[in-house]
Amino acid sequence: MSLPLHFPLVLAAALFALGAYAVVARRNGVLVLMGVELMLNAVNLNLVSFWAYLRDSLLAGQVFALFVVAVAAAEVGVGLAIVILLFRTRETASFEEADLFRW
Amino acid sequence: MKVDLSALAAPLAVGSGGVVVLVVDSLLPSSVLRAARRWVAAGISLAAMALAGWFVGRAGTPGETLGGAYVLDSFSLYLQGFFLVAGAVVVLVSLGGLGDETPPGEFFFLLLTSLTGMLTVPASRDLLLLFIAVETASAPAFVLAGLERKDARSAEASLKFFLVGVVSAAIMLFGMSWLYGWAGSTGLAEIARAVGARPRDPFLLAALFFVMVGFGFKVSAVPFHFWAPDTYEGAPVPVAAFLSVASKTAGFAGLAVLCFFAFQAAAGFWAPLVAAASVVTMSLGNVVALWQRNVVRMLAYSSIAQAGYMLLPLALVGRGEATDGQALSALLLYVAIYAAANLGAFAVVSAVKRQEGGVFFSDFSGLGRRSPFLGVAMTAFLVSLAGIPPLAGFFGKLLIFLVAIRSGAVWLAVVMVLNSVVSIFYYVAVAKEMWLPEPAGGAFRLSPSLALAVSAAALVVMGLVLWPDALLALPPSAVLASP
Amino acid sequence: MWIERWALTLAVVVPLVGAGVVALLPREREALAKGMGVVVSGVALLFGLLALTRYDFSLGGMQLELKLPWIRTVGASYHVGVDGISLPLFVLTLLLTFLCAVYTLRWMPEGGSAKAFTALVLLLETGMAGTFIALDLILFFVFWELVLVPMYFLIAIWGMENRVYAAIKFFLYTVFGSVFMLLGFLALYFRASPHTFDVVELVRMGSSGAFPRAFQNLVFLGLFLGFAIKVPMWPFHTWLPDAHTEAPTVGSVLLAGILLKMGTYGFVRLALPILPEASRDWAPLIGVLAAIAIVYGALCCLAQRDLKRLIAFSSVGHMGFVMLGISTLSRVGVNAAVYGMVAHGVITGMLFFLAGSIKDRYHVREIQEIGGGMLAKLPYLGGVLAYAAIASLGLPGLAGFWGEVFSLLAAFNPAPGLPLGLYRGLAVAGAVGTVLTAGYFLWMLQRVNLGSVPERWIAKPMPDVVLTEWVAWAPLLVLILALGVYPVLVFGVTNPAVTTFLALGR
Amino acid sequence: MDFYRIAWLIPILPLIGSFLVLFIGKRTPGRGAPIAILGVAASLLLSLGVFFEMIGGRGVYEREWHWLSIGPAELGIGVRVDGLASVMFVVVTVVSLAVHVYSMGYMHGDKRYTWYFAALSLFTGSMLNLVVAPNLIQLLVGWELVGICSYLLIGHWWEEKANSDAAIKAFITTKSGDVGFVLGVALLFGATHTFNMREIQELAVAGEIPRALVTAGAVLLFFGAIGKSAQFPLHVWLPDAMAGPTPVSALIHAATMVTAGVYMVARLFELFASSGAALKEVALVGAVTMLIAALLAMVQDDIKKVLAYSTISQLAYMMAGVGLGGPAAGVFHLYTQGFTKSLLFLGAGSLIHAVHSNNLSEMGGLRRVMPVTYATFLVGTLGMAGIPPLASFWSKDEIIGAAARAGGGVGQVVFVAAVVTAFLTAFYMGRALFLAFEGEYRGHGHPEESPPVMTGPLVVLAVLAAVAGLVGAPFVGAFSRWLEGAGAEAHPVEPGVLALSVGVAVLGLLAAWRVYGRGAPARDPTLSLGFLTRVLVNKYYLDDLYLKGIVRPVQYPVARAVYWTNQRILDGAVNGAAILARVFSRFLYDTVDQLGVDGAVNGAGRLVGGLGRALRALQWGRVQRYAAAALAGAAVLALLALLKV
Amino acid sequence: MNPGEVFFFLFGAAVLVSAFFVVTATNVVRAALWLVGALLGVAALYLLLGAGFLGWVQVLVYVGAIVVLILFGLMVTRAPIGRQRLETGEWWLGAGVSLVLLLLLSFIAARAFPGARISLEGSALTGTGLGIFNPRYVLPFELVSLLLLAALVGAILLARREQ
Repeated sequence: MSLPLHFPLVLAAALFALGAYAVVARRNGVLVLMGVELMLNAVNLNLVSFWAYLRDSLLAGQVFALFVVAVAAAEVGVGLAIVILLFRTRETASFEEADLFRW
Repeated sequence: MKVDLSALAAPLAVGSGGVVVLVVDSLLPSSVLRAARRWVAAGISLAAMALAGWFVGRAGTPGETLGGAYVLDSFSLYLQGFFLVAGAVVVLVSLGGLGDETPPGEFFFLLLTSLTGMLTVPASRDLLLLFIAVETASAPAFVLAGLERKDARSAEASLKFFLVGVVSAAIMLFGMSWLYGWAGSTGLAEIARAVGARPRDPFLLAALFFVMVGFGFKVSAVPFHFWAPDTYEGAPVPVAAFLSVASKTAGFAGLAVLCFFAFQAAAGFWAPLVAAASVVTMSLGNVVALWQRNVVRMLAYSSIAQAGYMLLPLALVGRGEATDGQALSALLLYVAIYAAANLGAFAVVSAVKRQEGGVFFSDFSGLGRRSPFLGVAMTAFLVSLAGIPPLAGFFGKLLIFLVAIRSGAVWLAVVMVLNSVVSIFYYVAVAKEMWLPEPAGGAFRLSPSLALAVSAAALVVMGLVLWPDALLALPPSAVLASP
Repeated sequence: MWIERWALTLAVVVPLVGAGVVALLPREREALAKGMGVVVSGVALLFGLLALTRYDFSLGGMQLELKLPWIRTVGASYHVGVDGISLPLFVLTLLLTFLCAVYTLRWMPEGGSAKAFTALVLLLETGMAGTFIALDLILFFVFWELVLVPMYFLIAIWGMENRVYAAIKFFLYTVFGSVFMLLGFLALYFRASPHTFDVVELVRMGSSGAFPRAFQNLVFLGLFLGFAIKVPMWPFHTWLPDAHTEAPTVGSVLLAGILLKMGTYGFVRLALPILPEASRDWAPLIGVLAAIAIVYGALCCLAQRDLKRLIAFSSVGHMGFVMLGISTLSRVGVNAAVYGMVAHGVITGMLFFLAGSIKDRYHVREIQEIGGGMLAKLPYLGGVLAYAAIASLGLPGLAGFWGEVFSLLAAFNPAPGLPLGLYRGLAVAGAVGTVLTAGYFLWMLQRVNLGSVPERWIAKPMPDVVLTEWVAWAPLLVLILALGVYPVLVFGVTNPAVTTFLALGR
Repeated sequence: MDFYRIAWLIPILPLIGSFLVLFIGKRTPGRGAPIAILGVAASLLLSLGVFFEMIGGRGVYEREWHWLSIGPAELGIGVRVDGLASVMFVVVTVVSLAVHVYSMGYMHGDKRYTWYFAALSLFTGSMLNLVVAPNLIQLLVGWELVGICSYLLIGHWWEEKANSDAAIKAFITTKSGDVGFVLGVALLFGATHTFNMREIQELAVAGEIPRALVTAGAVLLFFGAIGKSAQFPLHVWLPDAMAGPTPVSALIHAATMVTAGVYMVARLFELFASSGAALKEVALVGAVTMLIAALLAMVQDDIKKVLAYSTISQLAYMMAGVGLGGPAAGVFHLYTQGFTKSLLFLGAGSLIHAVHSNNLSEMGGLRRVMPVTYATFLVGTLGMAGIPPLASFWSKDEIIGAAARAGGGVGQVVFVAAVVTAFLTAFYMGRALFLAFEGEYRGHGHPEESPPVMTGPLVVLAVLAAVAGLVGAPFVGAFSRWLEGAGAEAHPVEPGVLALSVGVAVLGLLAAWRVYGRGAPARDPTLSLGFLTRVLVNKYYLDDLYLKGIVRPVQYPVARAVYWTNQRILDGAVNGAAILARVFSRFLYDTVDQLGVDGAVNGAGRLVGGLGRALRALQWGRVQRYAAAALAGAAVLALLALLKV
Repeated sequence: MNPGEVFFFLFGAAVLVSAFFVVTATNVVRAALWLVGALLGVAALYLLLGAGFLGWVQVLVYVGAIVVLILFGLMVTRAPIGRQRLETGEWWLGAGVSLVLLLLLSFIAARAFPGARISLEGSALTGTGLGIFNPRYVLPFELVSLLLLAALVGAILLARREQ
């Protein structure tokens, strides 16, 4: 049982692109964060696929992915806090309205 | 495999120091005044840094641990020393420049955490460690930028920093994942070998470029710079100082490790891009800085332009072993000289903000006459940033010119020279504002810690001409030890 | 002996330290600043004179040299020394600054604190004096640029109505030039083998043909832009009238007296000996620009209504004579040029002092408003003005004559290989310039000094030349006469050096 | 006593006197005048000593001390004493002493009495330096110094703008001539590498210098002489220079400074001679100048102007004399004129002092009131007219004779001009004499004879003007021996020429007597010549030409235009570049930095607060665009990677 | 087409579809639920690829913690629930960029490892948990714990109300 290496890689690329779209195109801060999560998942999918392909003794791909999950958790935490802070000061969670700096 | 804790002592000391600050601060009874808490937290922070400094000072080179993932060579020790000094100055600036509503325990904890990440960056020789170090340096900084809680713009500053940061991090991670797959390892030494074996592959190149994007964000290179002006402007001034100096340097430390070490074999592919980024970054920063009326924002664009200058040596990689070494030296020296001037400038801005409540040109009106000390120092910082002799900035630029010309990239040197001329306009504009109009307010009250920070920076900026070797001779030309 | 090694350095460092000390004076002790300025610049002058006593006037080469490692990374060293070309300018710098310090004892310009003013003047002194003794390109550049910032502030803070514009123009213009100069320096550094910034080494290489001609020409372009703007040569002179006019008296004196010479000195010290072939190629162009400057400057002077501006424009013409002398690449010409620099420093310095003192009394700058009769109202001031103006128009027996006449002589007989016909034409233009020069100075004297005192001034009490002014001016007045009567004072020093140096340049 | 050896003191003493007067004069008895007089007197004694030694047959003495080395140029300072110099010493010091003494009276009570004497002595010293100079540079120094002294003294009463105008005009005009002089020096130096005049002439005579260069050098130097000696077309300054005090006119603008040009040509005679063309030019310029100046003298009302034009005319005589007859002829006239013309000027000064006016129309009938002045003035007038045996007769005759002998085209032109001028000279001098002293007094007040301090010098000069010419009379012939060496032969008396010259002189005087003998006629015939008078009164419109054609245009439109160019074009280019740079950076900022942004909205939006809301949709600063930019950057990088850059 | 590929297409399609709805859903809560689906699909892929430990971490941490956090955030910021405009003005920019990225990255990835295949034999719980105790990961571990603490403190600091 085997799988061509590039299958998951292309899937990851697609996931990454979808996440990127969400980051740019979604108004609501929380939805933007979801996009970021998708991008990070794409990364993890890459890492795991390569690990499965390489089977390196250090399990580097898996460990890396694990750390990415941890960091992603931290970032979501901070990100949500910022969204809440923004909401508190501006009464909106829309990133589009965060535009105090103009020049 | 044994872990050599003494090699890791510096980041561990600072990281633990941060936790201690947090704990001690929370243990203090709420009756203790904010000012006193601030002094306590800053004191512990400085002590932790001093301890780390002591470790850095006695570390032998080259040392390595974690299976070659963490290397102490003169490059990493120089930068660790740099981060500790810069951090200490930021602590001093924060002591004098932070608003009273900022919780000191949390603030200094976050600062030290970020610093811990930075201390790790130059020593990292492994993608994973590099990534974690960069994130550890960044994430607390996202929070720090938002700490001016009464100001809606602070939240926005934080948001912009955060979002561009995570997107860049995602791009970088994507690149790292590919790189791992390509080289079969996250170790930079293995990656260097893999790059050398087959540099001409789109997959590899895309991976390299993506990894560099993450650092391009940290150094605020175009087109990853957009966050910088908004964030600097909205963040508390000491945080802006921290970002513009320490965070940027961390980015350059990472880039240097990658460019001079891991990706060196493919320099023929990425160096032109770095050159282009360098030119565009410095030009854009300078031109846009011309139009700023807010000193912090002006300094932000200025620091973008300065990043362009600092990218230049990286664009010279791969033109010969000798010039590689000189390029790295030039970069490291420029970073230090730039840091002195920029930290000093932000310290002055911080003092002005405390006194005037704003940082527009009008707030600097007549500063030179109200406080000759701040006026002279700020003038020196700006003139140094402009690169006019005899101040330190000139020597930094000179070194970059020299190595650029030596590497045959005369056009880059010329572009940089022209940019330096353009930059004079806006630096002088601030100087003009400080000295020419009649002062609008009374004398300045200056906190001792700010005075100390300004004095230290001024000493470096003004004194370097007398003994340039003190700094210029410090990093040997071949600093990156190959594992 | 330590004096031989350190006198020059001390003369440069003392003002620097002095500037620091003055700047750190507490606010309540600010009154001390002016006095300290006099003392510090006096001490620097003493060291300069001490160097003079140890100088062997019969030799042409570098003397009183000191070479210490400075920036090892790039091989730049702290290398200073003087020869007959730099010595007169060096001493003149120290003297003129000292006199300026004395002058400010009474006439401190308004606009800022005396403390800052004094500190800036001392800082300026370090830059100016250092430029003349630096024998390392980087060191030279550092001193060269050190002058900028203090002068910028002197103009921008203590200047007249339009000071900010003038200061910025001065600053940017000069920076623009010096950037190209720096590029030239770097090119030299890289072309030299082994790489070096040392002027003496580079001169040796340059004179032995180490640099190919095309390269020389390119580098010359860089140096030319830097120096020509500083001189300033036509058509790069437009910063000068504004800067001079708007600067406070002392600023104008130092600007005209010393700063401009940095440019011409650069040509003589660096461009000519290091780039001999390029000098030959460029000389005709420089000569033409110089001749244009002479006539053009004089014509502009005729059009001036403002006394200070007139004197400022006169510098364009006079520096034209200096550049004309340099462009001949002959020993007579270069000697005349150095002489011209010193003479112009003394005379125009004096004229700017006078312009300042007149302004301080009349509070107007327009010649029309002064309206004449100053010789009757203030006989001594008028007399000194006439004396300086007549010296400036090149009367023999006073300092202005020798540089001018030998410049023309050299232009008529340039170095072999230069286009003779062209140079003779330039000499004619220069000679016509002397007539125009006489014209505008005499016209100025007529309108300021002569005639009867206008109504508005008759009743107004004005002090004639006061003691401080006499003290500050006497050395200059004596020098104007002494140099005119006994030009050996300068030529005796310059000739051995020029002889050595143009021999090197061959 | 070896006077030649101490001849260097001759210029020094008056200079010392000058400085002493300047610095301590005010505090000494006599307000400085005695010091000045002492200096000049001492100089005179030395000059006489030198003179008699020269007569005693001593040859040339030249001594040059090394002074300056400038590259290949060696410059000396020293003295050259020979016949020419000795004669000049005597003329200069005698006239100067006379003027100094006379001035004590004439300038009595002047505001700047002390300063006046200082300048006078300075002038004397400078002139003597010019005379004594062995090399061109030293000569040039003296040359320029006398010029500035002339400027200072013409403008002595500078409260009047006319006086300072005249002073400037004099200086600038002579300075224009000096352009040629300086270039001539440069040219000769280039050709010979020496400044020493003897060496230069030796080289020229020996043919070491190309003939063309000799001619060019000589002609260039002669430009200087044209200016200094007020020859056509640069003569215009001299009449105006009469604005100065009369003694100054006598000393500087009659006897000494203006003769410097003649002296210079004589001094460099061999140089001029080795280029025949140059010498001819000298003679022709002389011929033209003598005639046109004499014509001008006829229409003047101001007695000093009459004398001024007369001076120009006589200087031209000297030039013609040097040009055709050699240095002796010209310098002989210089020598006799020195006494005669200064006598006349001082006499005129005496008249002016008495009637407080320069105008002949305000004089008349003064013969009875001022007998001494009249007598001495008469001597001068007759001398000028050329009545034997007065001094000027001999010298004038010598020149007319030389012209006759020279023959050729140039000789004939000069001969005719000289004879006509002789007639005119007699006429206008007679006119001046009669208008001043005959007829009825037409002025104001009651004129009186001048004090002895003024008449004394007049008498002394009158005696000299009468007898000094004998040394050059054909039957004595001493003068040419002094100047040209023992071998010089005296020219024989030519009766025809003698008769002609005396004849025209008498004729001229008689004509003057016919018209003006009984005082001023109702209609002055010289002023009734219609067009000719108009031309003469307007000085051939030369002043207008210079003023309107050169000076004013340069002073105003040209200078303004150049300055305008400076401000608008050159400076404008600089400012324009700055503006352009600003515009460009603005453009960059608006378009490039806001890349991917809907529109160019910037600080303007902030400034125009009201517009802010409307422009909100266009505001940049949105975080997601930043992220988009980063992602787009990554996309571009991926593309580049695919293309392998 | 072997079973591994079949499973891959199954899970992969699930992930893609879910992700597509995550970024296009017109209702925020629904978007969050689609996110859960996508993350679960990824976890399934991890299991397929033999990274079992990671798969379970994905389920626990992501689905359990992060999504809850996100839902919590939605509630706190009172995100309007219902149909509304959720796209920014520059959605076309995002679409363009992501489309370009998709094409480029997949093209590059597809051509990079010709013939390389992942062996899915022995897919089981392999010891990632042990791997993490490799001394090599000591410092990253320390750092990430510090990072999490900092994120915690920072989040509290930012999100709490002014006292």
